[in-house]
Amino acid sequence: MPRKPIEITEKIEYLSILDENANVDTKLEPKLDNDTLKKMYRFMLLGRRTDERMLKMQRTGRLGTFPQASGHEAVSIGSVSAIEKSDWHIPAYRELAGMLYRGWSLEKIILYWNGYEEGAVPPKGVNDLPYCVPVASQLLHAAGVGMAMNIKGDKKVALTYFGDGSSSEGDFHEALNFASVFKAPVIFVCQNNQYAISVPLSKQMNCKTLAQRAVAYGMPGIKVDGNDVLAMYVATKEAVDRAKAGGGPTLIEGLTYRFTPHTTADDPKRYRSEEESKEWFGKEPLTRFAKYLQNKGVMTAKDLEEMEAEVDAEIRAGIERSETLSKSEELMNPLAMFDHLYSTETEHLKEQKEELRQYLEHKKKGKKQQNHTAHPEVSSAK
Amino acid sequence: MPRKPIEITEKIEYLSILDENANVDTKLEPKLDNDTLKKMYRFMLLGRRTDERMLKMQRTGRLGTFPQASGHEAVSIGSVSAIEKSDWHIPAYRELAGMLYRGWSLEKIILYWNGYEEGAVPPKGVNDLPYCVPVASQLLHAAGVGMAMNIKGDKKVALTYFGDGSSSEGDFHEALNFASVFKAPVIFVCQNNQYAISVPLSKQMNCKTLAQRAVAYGMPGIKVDGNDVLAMYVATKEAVDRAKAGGGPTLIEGLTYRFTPHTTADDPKRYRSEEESKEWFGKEPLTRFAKYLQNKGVMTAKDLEEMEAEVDAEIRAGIERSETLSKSEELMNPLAMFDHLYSTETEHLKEQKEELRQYLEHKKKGKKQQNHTAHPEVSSAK
Amino acid sequence: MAGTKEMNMAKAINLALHEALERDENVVVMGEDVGYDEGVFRITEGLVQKYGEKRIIDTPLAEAGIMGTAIGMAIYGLRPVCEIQFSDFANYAFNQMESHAARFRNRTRGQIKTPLVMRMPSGGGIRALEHHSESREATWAHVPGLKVVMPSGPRSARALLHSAIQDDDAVVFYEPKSLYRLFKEEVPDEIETFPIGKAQVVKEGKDLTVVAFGASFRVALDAIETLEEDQDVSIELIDLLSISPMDHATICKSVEKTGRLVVVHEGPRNLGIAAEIIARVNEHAFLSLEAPIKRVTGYDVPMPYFSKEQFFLPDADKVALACIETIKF
Amino acid sequence: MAGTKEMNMAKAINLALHEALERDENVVVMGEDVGYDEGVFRITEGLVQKYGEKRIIDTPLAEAGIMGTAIGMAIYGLRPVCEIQFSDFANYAFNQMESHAARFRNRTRGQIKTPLVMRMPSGGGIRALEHHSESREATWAHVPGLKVVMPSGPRSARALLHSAIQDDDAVVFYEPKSLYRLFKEEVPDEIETFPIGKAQVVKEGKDLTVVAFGASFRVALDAIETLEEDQDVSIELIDLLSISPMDHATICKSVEKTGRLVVVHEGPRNLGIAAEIIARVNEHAFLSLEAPIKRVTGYDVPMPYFSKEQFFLPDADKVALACIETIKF
Ligand SMILES: Cc1ncc(C[n+]2csc(CCOP(=O)(O)OP(=O)(O)O)c2C)c(N)n1
Ligand SMILES: Cc1ncc(C[n+]2csc(CCOP(=O)(O)OP(=O)(O)O)c2C)c(N)n1
Ligand SMILES: [Mg+2]
Ligand SMILES: [Mg+2]
Repeated sequence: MPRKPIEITEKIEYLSILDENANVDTKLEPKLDNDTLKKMYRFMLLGRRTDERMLKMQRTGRLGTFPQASGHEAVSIGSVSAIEKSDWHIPAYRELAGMLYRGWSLEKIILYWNGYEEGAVPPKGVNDLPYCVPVASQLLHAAGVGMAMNIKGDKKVALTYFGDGSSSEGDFHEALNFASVFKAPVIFVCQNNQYAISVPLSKQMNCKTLAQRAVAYGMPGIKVDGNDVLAMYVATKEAVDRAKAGGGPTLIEGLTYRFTPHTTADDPKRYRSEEESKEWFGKEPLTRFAKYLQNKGVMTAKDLEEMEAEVDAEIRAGIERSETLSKSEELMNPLAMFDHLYSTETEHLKEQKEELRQYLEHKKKGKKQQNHTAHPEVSSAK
Repeated sequence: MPRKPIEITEKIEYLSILDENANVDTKLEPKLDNDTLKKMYRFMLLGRRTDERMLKMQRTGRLGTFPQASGHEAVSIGSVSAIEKSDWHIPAYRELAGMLYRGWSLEKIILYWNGYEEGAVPPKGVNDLPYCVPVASQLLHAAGVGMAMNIKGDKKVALTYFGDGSSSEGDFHEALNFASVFKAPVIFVCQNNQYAISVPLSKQMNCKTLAQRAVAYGMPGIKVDGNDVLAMYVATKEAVDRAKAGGGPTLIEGLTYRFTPHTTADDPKRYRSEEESKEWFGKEPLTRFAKYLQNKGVMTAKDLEEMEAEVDAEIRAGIERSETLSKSEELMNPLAMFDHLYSTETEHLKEQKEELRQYLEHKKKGKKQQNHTAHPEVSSAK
Repeated sequence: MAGTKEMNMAKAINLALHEALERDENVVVMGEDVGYDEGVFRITEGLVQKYGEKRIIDTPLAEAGIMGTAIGMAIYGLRPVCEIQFSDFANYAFNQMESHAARFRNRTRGQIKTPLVMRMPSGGGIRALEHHSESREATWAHVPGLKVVMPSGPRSARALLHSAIQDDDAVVFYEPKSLYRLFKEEVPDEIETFPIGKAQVVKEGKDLTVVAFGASFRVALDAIETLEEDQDVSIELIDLLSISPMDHATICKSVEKTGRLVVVHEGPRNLGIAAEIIARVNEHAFLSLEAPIKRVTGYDVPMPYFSKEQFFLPDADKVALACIETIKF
Repeated sequence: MAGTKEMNMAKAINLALHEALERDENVVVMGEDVGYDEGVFRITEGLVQKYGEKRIIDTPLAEAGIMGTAIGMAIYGLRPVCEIQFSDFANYAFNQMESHAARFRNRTRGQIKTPLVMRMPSGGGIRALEHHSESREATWAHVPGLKVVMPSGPRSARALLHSAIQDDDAVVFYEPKSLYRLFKEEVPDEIETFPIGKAQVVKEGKDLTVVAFGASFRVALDAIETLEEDQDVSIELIDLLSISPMDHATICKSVEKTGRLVVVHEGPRNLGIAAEIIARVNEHAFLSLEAPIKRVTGYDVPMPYFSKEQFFLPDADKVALACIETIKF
């Protein structure tokens, strides 16, 4: 009948491999071939440059509000590069780089943030879900996908993402618990950028690390330098291997920083200090990875420059395609809002579609007559 | 940039003081005076006997379905006896003993389970909330009460309860997180009876202890022998003192067993083995506490017998009062269903109340005419 | 009927589950206590023994978790049939259903679908606790993208459940729990489906139309039988069955004939299903209406604790009175 | 007006919050980013600087947590005014609101009350993302025990918010976000309240009644002004303001005069607020009705992504057409 400490048997670790000065811990360094390394860098760069270009578009009224992703490339690419096409990728909304890596076209991304559902249609050939807006809700879908893999006996994993603030939602808890109870092959990756819009992590939770929340689910938790794409890769790969071997889910916390406002509508000066931002800019994920590639002889300065140009051209082409598409009849058709809700058309929606069709026709006629409202006369009827 | 374990600094402990054979760890034994000890036992006994009597009432149609509480007396009384009247007591639905201790009358309890809202009205003089049905939802109320105490600068605590299964709900997570972030003086007590209806804890969660979930909230967690009222008292008192000193919330897991079906509608043979139940009956909370009181000279066998008789009389009287009350005009009035929804009567509900009143009058007339339906003739109108 | 078996509604739902599990290996059943406990109402009897723990899943106690993981499973290709222990607790799953089950198909222009069923016992009449007796189907029916159905007996329960499981959209399947063991009915041996979105004219009449569903359908039936026995009236009775999409065409056609309508349901009146029925009749059959449409429904209060639940619920007398007043108007 | 100031709705709501915090030390403001960020729409501007972090509370990101703890705080004696960042995310808080905020008073026969406000920006028109533009007030209005209000401009916003904060019941306070900075209006210097449960006849007329609320009220106003300019019609316009309890008496009185009614709102049509208005007019003013009541509302689909939101929303032309059709019927 004593009083005694209970031993915590869950493994909670910290991992960093490539530091901000591009020093590498060679004992921990993953063995990746040059093509893979180049591909990883390329998509980090594509993500970054797309994000920057999108900001310019937004500022000139060519794009809606969107959550910027600059700074989140290592968390996204380090993890997504550790899964197969046939695995599942279930993002939140800061995985721009990872979505591009998975095959989401630039025009889809742009269409999405310009208010077209067509941008939410996953590309063929991969198992991806689109952006998810109600925070943490996607984690349950990932848990369910993982449970389904077990039921079907498929050796795959589901890789999913959430923000530090999102871990306060009940859905986070339920998702990690379901995944753990059913030993579902799910990797939960936290984009810990230390803020939920304006709310710092210290006001969001009262424990030292997000990773330690894994203790509550009997799963391994690992906190990773989220600006270190190699560490993110290693942590994810281990988790993937364990999951595929039946070892269940893992919680990965990637510590990083949002180099931008929360969205294009936000003003971070209200809640973050310039010094803090400056400090974190110094830990930027692309610079150190580029250095690493150069040090390792994978890419030369010239290669890097060429890649910039390539990426730039790719983005330009994507924007152009999105602008053409958004002017296409299909994408401009408002009547399509009734077409995809149910697997079969309902009488009720058919009526509403007809109502809108007639109204649009009436408007068109009105416009032709140069009379904006063009209402039929009522007085006679009175 | 190494790989290293993260140290878990939250204190997670196990505590037991009075074992099933009534051996006591005198180093850990709380210093409680005889009156307090007697009171604790008395309410454990009152809870147990009430539960048993209610079962008989239910079996003979004098009570609705209810969740039995036998076995949960030590968790409830051990904790509730560690708070003051001015503190808050926010139960789930197995805290029968604790509610009686706080001053809920027997007739209220019985009225509640007989389908009268009047049984949910907290007694005067204490700060109690009624039974809560949607599991885990009450934990957020406790967190809010605790936050309010801090805002008002009141040195009080909120003591709240939930089941092991209920810890799977998102509300559990959000409540512990809010309480922790705001350092709210809240004690979260888990009635861990190892089952959520039929679902064993091993299918509910995948970690060894519920107490370790405290790690996810940066708060102390303690697993307690929940059939040991002394250990429950000590764990709670410590948590109360810490909370009142500004140290924030605590998670207490009381390991116990439901000596009964889940509710009177349940059949535990479907999911629990007889051996398991038998084993746990041996760990029953009242027997060992009675022995302890005798060993300590607080009560004699005769005292115990007398207390049985007293409690029996009290229950009989309570049942009688409840049956009188339930026949009172006030409690029988169906029109009261409209009276307490809003702080001021709305026109809309006034109309509906009048509609029901007229209908009841029509029914009464119909009965007098020995004609049950007594509908006015319609044919003339056609 | 040739080739039928008599059974109660609990049994009929259980039968449909057995059949669906047998026919389609992608069907899984999940929820709190649906395994060895066989559900608190024993609706999942015999399932885990036959189909195993992989397909009959006792979940942790978390309704958002159940529906949220079911969405993931459905996206993966399964057809989860989820039990929410009481419809009252589905509140917790509202976000997953509204934000995702109702939207994935629309959001992805038809590419991703979420074929799942959220089964749940609902309504009063069994002397249950607070939060165990509400009928809030309107909450779900107001969500574009969900389908909501409610059977009124063994046969419609079994047929609608098959339809719901086979449907490619998310279906909320209300089970009026007071009917589980209230009466038996002939259920065909062959698997039968009822089209979601169609009401049934159960009985023709000419003086008045009554629309009801779920347990209220039985109440309406009783009322009408007594009324027609006692008095010289002829009442048409429609079993709504599908709450969303709603078959206003069938209702309006009937009202065009009778000119009068009474709607009966247990849920609260304010923004309840009857309101929408009235609005649609107003839109499509305004000129046929000879009297105001009467609503016999739950009141706009939470279901009172059970000592008074019978006063809250529609009963045959309330329905009969409303019918008479409407005919006499 | 003597003693007024001109301001937009964002400012008017901010003013009400300042005033309420000043008058009653039990008022606290809580929500995601309501502190130093001053709210994503800057509605809580200047509050934390003036009233401190104890009363202006940046909460963790959890809507059930916000409303659930607010219930506890209200029970303790505070008057929490909670911001849900977008009404769409209130889904997560549905259980706490339905099971507890709406019930504590009733459950304890009036002994425990939960005076709290759930403020939330709602509706379309600002080119926002998915889940940032819905108008689902009917979901909350269907819950017995909640009150639901929606202002249509600066003055009603400030007055209704004071009423809501002073009310002893839980009030869902919808803020049509497209109106935040759309126009300015005179707001009296003195604190003003509008009684919850009362609609306002904003403009008298004799040929037709139009009922609208929130952003749709502005749309209806536009439509009516143009119509009356262009044509010889006289339209009565009612600002509903209080969605639940609903002031059907005022509506019915108007319909008794005009014989015709059009209802305008952004939320989906099926089981939307207009359905209940139609049902009540049917019940209370059936014989006055000379034409079917028209609904100009959102369609029964999720709000389309913003490139097409304008087609989903009621606009002045849609309202004008409905008015004409109703008058001509
Ligand atoms: C359920 C829900 N509540 C609120 C929001 C509004 N919102 C969007 S992002 C955000 C902050 C998210 O913070 P975090 O999880 O840390 O992710 P980050 O944006 O920092 O990547 C909030 C409150 C939302 N999208 N979903
Ligand atoms: C939100 C919710 N879901 C489901 C139920 C039905 N229900 C009542 S008790 C119970 C099991 C609770 O288990 P646990 O939390 O371990 O508490 P215990 O009953 O064992 O004390 C369930 C599922 C409920 N009351 N609330
Ligand atoms: Mg963040
Ligand atoms: Mg339990």
